[in-house]
Amino acid sequence: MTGILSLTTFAPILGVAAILILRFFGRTDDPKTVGAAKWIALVTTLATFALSVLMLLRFDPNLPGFQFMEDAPWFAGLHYRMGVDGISVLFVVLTTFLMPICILASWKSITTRVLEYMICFLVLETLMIGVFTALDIILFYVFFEFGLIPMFLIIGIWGGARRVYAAFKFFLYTLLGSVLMLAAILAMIQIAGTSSIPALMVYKFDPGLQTWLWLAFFASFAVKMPMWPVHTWLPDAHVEAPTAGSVILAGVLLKMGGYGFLRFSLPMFPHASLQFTPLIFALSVIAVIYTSLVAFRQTDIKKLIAYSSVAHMGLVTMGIFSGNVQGEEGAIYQMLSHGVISGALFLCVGVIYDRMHTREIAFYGGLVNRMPWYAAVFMLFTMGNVGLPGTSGFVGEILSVTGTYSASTWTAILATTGVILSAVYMLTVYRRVVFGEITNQKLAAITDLDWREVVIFAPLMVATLVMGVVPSTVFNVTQASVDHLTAAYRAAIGG
Amino acid sequence: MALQAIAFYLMAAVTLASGFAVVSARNPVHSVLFLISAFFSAAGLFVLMGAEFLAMLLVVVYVGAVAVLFLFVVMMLDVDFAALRQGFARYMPLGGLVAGALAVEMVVVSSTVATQGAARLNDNPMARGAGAAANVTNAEAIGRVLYTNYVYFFQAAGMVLLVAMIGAIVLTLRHKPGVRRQVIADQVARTPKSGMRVVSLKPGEGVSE
Amino acid sequence: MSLIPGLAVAYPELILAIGALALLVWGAFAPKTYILVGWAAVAVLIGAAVMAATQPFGRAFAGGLVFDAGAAFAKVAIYVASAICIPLGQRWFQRRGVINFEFPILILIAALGMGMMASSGDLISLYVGVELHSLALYVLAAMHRDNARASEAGLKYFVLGALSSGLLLYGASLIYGFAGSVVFSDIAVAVKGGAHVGVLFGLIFLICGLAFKVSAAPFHMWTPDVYEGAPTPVVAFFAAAPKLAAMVLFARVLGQGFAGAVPQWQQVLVTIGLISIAVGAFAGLAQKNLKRLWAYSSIANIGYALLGLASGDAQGVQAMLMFMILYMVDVTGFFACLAALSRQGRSMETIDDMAGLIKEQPGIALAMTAFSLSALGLPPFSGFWAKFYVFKAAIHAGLAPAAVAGLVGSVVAAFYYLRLIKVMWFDAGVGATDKPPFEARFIGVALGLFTFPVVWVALHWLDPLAATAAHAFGLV
Amino acid sequence: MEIGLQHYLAVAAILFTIGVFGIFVNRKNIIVILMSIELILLAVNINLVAFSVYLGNVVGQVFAMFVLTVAAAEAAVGLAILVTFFRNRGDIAVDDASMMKG
Amino acid sequence: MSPQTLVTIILFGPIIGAAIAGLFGRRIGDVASMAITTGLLFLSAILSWVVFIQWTWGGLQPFTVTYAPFIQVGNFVSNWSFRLDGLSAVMLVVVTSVSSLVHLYSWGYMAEDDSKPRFFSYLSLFTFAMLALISASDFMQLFFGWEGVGLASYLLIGFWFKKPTANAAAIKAFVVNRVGDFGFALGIMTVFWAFGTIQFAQLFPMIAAHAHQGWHFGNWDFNLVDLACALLFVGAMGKSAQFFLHTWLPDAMEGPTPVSALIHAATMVTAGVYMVCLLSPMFEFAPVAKHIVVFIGAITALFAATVGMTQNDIKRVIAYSTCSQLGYMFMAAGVGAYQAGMFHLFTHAFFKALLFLGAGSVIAGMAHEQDMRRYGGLAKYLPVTFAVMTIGTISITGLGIPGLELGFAGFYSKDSIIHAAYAAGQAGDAMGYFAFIVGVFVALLTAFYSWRVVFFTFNGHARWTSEDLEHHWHNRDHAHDDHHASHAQVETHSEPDHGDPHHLPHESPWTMRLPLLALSLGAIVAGVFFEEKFVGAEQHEFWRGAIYTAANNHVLAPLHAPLLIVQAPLIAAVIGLLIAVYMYLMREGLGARLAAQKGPLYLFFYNKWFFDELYDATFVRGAKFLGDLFWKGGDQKIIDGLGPDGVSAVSYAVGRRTGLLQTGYVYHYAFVMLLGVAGLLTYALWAWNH
Repeated sequence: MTGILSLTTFAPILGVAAILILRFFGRTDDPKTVGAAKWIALVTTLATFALSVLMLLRFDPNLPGFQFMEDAPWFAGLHYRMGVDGISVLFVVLTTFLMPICILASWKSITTRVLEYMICFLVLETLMIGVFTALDIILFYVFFEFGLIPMFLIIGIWGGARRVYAAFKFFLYTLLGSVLMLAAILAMIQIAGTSSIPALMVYKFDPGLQTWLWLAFFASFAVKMPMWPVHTWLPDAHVEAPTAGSVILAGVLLKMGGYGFLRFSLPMFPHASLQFTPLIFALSVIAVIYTSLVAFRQTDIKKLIAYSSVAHMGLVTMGIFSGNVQGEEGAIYQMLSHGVISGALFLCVGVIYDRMHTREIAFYGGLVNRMPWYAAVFMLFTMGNVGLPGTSGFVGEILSVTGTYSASTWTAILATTGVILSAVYMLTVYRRVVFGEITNQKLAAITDLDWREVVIFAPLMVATLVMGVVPSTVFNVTQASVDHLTAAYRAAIGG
Repeated sequence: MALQAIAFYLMAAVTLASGFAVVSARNPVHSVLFLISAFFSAAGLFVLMGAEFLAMLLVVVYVGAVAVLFLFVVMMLDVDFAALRQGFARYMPLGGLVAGALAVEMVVVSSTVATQGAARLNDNPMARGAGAAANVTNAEAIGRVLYTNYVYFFQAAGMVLLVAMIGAIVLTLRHKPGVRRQVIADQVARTPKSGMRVVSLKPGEGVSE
Repeated sequence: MSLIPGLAVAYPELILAIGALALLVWGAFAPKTYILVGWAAVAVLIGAAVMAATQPFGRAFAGGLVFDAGAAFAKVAIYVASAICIPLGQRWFQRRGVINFEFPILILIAALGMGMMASSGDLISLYVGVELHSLALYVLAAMHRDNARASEAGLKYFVLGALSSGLLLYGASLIYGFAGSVVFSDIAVAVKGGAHVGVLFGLIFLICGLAFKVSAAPFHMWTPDVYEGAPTPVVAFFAAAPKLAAMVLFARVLGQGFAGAVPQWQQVLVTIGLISIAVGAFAGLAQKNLKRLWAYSSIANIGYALLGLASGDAQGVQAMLMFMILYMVDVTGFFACLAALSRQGRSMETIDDMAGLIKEQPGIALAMTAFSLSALGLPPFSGFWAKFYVFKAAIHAGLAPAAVAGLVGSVVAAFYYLRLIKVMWFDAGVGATDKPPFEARFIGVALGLFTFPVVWVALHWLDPLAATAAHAFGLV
Repeated sequence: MEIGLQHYLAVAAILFTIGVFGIFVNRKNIIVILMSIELILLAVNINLVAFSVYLGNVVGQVFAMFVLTVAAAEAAVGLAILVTFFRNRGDIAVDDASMMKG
Repeated sequence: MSPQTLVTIILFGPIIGAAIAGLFGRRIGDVASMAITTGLLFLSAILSWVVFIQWTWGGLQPFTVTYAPFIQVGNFVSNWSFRLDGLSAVMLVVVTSVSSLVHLYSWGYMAEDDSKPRFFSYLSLFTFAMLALISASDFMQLFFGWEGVGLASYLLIGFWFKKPTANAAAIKAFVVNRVGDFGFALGIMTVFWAFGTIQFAQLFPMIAAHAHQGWHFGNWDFNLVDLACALLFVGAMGKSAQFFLHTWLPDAMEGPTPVSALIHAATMVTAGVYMVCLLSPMFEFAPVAKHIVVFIGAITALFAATVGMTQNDIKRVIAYSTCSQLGYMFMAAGVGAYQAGMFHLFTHAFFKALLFLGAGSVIAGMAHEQDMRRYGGLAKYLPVTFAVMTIGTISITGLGIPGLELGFAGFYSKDSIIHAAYAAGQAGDAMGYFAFIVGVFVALLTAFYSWRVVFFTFNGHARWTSEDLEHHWHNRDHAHDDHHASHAQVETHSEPDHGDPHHLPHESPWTMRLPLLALSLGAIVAGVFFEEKFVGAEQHEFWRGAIYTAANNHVLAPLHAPLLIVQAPLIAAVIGLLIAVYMYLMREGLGARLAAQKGPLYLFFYNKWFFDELYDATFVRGAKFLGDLFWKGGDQKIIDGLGPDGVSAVSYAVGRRTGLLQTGYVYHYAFVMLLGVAGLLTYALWAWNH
């Protein structure tokens, strides 16, 4: 099975090549060309998904280490090194799972420069998968950082009114964080003499140095997560991005920060992680409460969901740094679940945005009268987002907070208020958009979900419910790796 | 010794004074003349040091060529020089300050030779090297190394001059349209066939082209 | 003493010199065939590059001419970079009705000078090499002689360049006097174990002079004006090869002559480098003219290269070499694209001119995007690998704070590269562009492909070559 | 009083400074700026010759010769550029040479 | 069939019904949806009775069926399972019986509604969640059911989604419940980290050993078990609408009346009580937490009763009554009489469901008028309803025959609570006496407001006209009737319209009457049948270890006290009845006149102790204020202003300045270069001398 990882990672590039060939032989404004490009993108992403599922099936969950390893020397001591463990393999699947949905979600709403759009998404898919599969730290950085470009273009070209501001903010904010990480990466390569992630994970860095390295990585991942107070790029980016862009942003890109904490900060700098845990906890708690309150006051649905993402990511960070199995598993689960649910919520917004071209909450109201199925779907994901048991959102939340509780009771208590606040803002927005009478005459002719939208939502709904009811499907995969990670961390910090 | 000292101070003073006059003269023509004066006295300094060949070269190259070139350009470009001098005094203080600081630093460093530097220099195995072989003239000594060790750079210096030539031509030479030039190649290549045409005329009609 | 063994070391230069003279004669007698002259010059440069790549190493002329792995590496790069600019420039001048066969010849001579710089072993060859290429560049900058901007650019470049040569010379004279020799290896002996303050004083002047050539702050002031005024292909030329030559010269002086004084010059280089990064990053923010913008970009990038060099070891030199090579690709490619673009015969030079370019000229726009991202240092483009080397070396040498400062500077600079991309990709077009000349477009797109993805393969063999070359510079 | 190396060096240093001073104090006239550069080069030459004589090493004088040669070429190119500039602008005031800035 | 199979059918029947009705309701039609859900519910109910009977008389032993793993991370192990023991057996019959009757009732009540499948789907969904709650064998499933019923409650309260008040009430219910769940979740975490398990079966035997262990956090040391129990009780407070977290329950009456009967009277709101009883092995070692329980229960009972006396909306009065009765149950649990609490829960389910459904019958008959001031003299129009309401009222007020110990259901259960409280006082727990006094006083108030409802509605002069009714029929889609008192709200949904041409109140159809009659039966006999089992001599046999009582806990032993004490609840109830008779039958209109005087105490009660205003002023406005502050001030001004926007503006300004330095003048450039030289030289000289 060696090679399947590279194949999965670079499969979307084949789609890009196909679209490029199409571009050379067809006119970009020819509907046939455009249609073909969409189908190519869809088929490519579906094939990639199939490959990743195949990989997941072949994955041996009992092994804590990396599997499907590939290793080829490159230059300057670097290697092309790939592999997945129980933590990363699910993120790969999450990415490939969301991708066909994104393509479908853009089927009709993207009308300009469709070929470029599809290319951007396919490239982005490769990069996102690469982030989770790269086992050479520089290779990781390449994937991590390059992802900014397609996203920058997606927001900037197909975004809303303030798209330029949002795209720049997104790019520069993230870049600032990652260049600091780059400095740390280079220092680590220099000190440890290797760029291999598995080797670095067992290398013992000097505790004094760990502080600096940790802070540098923190700068990058905190922005990516995003943690308070470096979160302000996210609402802007979400609001301006096209629907599929928001889905990917919330669904996968934010997870890179959490993944980074798990893959780098915790195993490589355990002492610094322990030392900075109070900082993480403080910022996480602020993120949960502060952004929830801010979300409560939003007038733009997307912005509200974006702020909600920040709050949910706060639970992830505290779970990661709780240093126990429950916290780690909870954080991972929360990330996967949030990937599905927030993605679905953005799609929900997209459905009405496609019809009415506004995201103002005040514009809507009473949609349930015209769109009962939409209301039901939206309700499911609303409940998922507030962490209702039975949906995937619950499992992650309760576990990460439980994990945190033993590390810092206060943090857990304050963070748990998030479950109240999330209910407040989500139900309020749901009520204002969906319930009530239709008062805005422009909504009188709004139509319910069509078959394409049903196809988009169905897998997300299934994922939300299945992950909510039988989370063991996920835990089976992650358990060995997380146990190993936690044990190593606890051994390193001597507790 | 004293004579040498007097000569040094005299020439050094003239050099510096002329140098200052170059940058402060109102009329660029005067500047050029002061420049010539500076070069002359600097050549004197060279002689004083025993570098006769270079002194000659300085006079020939600079006074003979460069300074004349300057004069030529100054004369050729019809510029209202009086207007160009405005604002000179205004920028004196700041410029003087920086220049003064620079000069002090350089002089201080240079004069450390007298104290610590000289000793080190004398220790240097390179010191009192080839050129000190007494019975060789300055020009011969230069020639010996110039055409052996430095022949390559000598040729390269030739390329530098070539660049200057090409540059000057490329930038300033103009083939004005409408000016008829003698093209010798054309004249040489001219044959009776191409030079004349036999036209058969019918009487009474004239040439009708 | 026979001259022949000495000249054998200088074959590439001889080829260039003889080629230049021959083509000069050719051009003088058949000025209409200037296009052919140009291609012949390209052939000469390629020949010289092949010769530089294959001929044996050696020293000649009392140590004044050194041909080693470093020189070979630099020369090949310099000759190739110069060769690229010839077809680029000829068509550009042709379109503007300025036809001359001197352009390729001046480039040949400049390449000759740069070759001398790359293999200079003493202060004299340093000076002659610098002057030889500088004079050619002054002329090239002013070559579009009926254009007021070009002549102003030439004038500024010349005046400040002459001043910088004065500084450089003054430094050289002090070094000569206090170290007792002009040959780098002898200077190294004198410097070893504590240099005389006069020597170091001279070194500062020398560094200032060279800093001007690479346009490092605060000796950068000429750069934006000259880049803006000079003809675009000429800018493509002197933003690349001469910078490399000067950086190599930097490495030679500092490595072969002043290896014993690393701590002293390290601080100076770091200072210059960081100021350059800051100036390049911030001043570029408010620019509207793309050539000025890239002037500032080059200032910042030279700052990174200097940071690499400041590491003061072979790794640092290797980093510098890699950086310069990869940066040369960027900058040449970018100006090639710029040279290719025009709208109704008018050059497109401002950022606003580029609006909607992705629709008009997708290939060129993509290439320009690649160059911008590369200059910004974003993986996986070549510029990232350039920075990878530099910062790795800097951190290795204990210059981590400087490296972090440099990286933060790159974030500031990112803004203006992004703005260019934004204009090209997001904004609506402002009108049709002319059909770009084949050569320029080909060069631009090919170099764009080099920045990514070819660079991923190229690094395989560039890395060991640069490592070998770096070890020739005397630093360990 | 013995006239030694440092005397010549001092003269050169002062001359160099005068040249430098001339460049930025001459805000109007480019020709004078070119002449200032010649002064700087002269200062360098004095330095080189002085060192050469002091060290008894003729290399300095050879170097000075190259400097002379190059300076001549430089002057030629400089003046040529100046002429081009003058043709384009009808003036050689430094203040005018500011089409490009910012 | 084995009991394991039975409980599985009981559990999954409702969710299958809910899924069918919810997903395919439109395809299969209203009747089919209703029939399937109701049928499955009745199946569940019957099987529940089978299980219950087997439990009570058949000697069925406790067991746990495990279906699948739920969350299993390290020690944090939770399974999908069904735990059958005395508590869950009791709850099974309560939940499925009331639920099936409410399903049936809704055939009639919701006859005119156009989204019946949705309604029935929600009802069945709720039933499933409730069953999952009561059958949980670990905290996670308990929490699942806990929030699941919350969701169903939210959906049902907001069932008439066009109505803004209904939506607001739904959100309020959900959010306030979430506040409780917040404490509940923290309690679970405390338990987990203290005991390393969330499985009841593993947890309960460990408690005694850890009874005095501490948990340190903040600057305090808490008794571990006390802390855990107190936190868990917060959850119970939320779900059971106890004081501080009670505000959602009266508003929840915005939902259709069957919902009120099922969720907000009989089942969901009692989950808190159920939980405390279930966790009796913990609470028995948590004296402080038990005091909190008693105190909150007593305060709630008193508070709700005082408010209930002044309300005019018939459903609200009953809602406050529910609140108050739940307070009783907590008082019982708090003093250690868990069995009494469960008993009252059991009986309360019947008579409170009965009262609600009866009220629903009235409302349906009166064209969805809910304001009692517009009722009066309805006995002759709605005889069956009048009869069952009276039965319910007798039951809730606890009337019975002293000496003979014969009475309606409430008589037994309420007495046992009050007696247990007194016994606890006797055992040295001052809180017991407090509970006793409050309990007796509230019994008086209960009698007063309960009879007030009956008299106000069915007796006296009619305060309505047929024109009023006609007006209502015609304006059913309008929101408020503005000239009503502020809290007398009108359901503006599609209430049943029987097309009565004369616009007179009318009796309900049989689908509604049948459940009323069934429930009246329960309200009458539940007490007398099960007293022995629940709290009497057979209690240990009945509960079979499901409820743990400490060795020194004898509150349920027969009370040895003066007769006055023993009969105090009955006396109080009679006094209450007499006052009601005086005020509403003999001196009709006295109540209205008293209300019109608007005395401070009246206003205080009438406005529900101003809790809504208080919460609005603090939490709602506070959240809005903080949200705006963080958003506009924090995010936009401070973070963005100093962060990205500020930095970019400064950078741009710096860039422009740097650009301005580039004057274009050659001599400036030269000057800068020389400055550089001078600077570097100076720096070098300085640096190298150091």
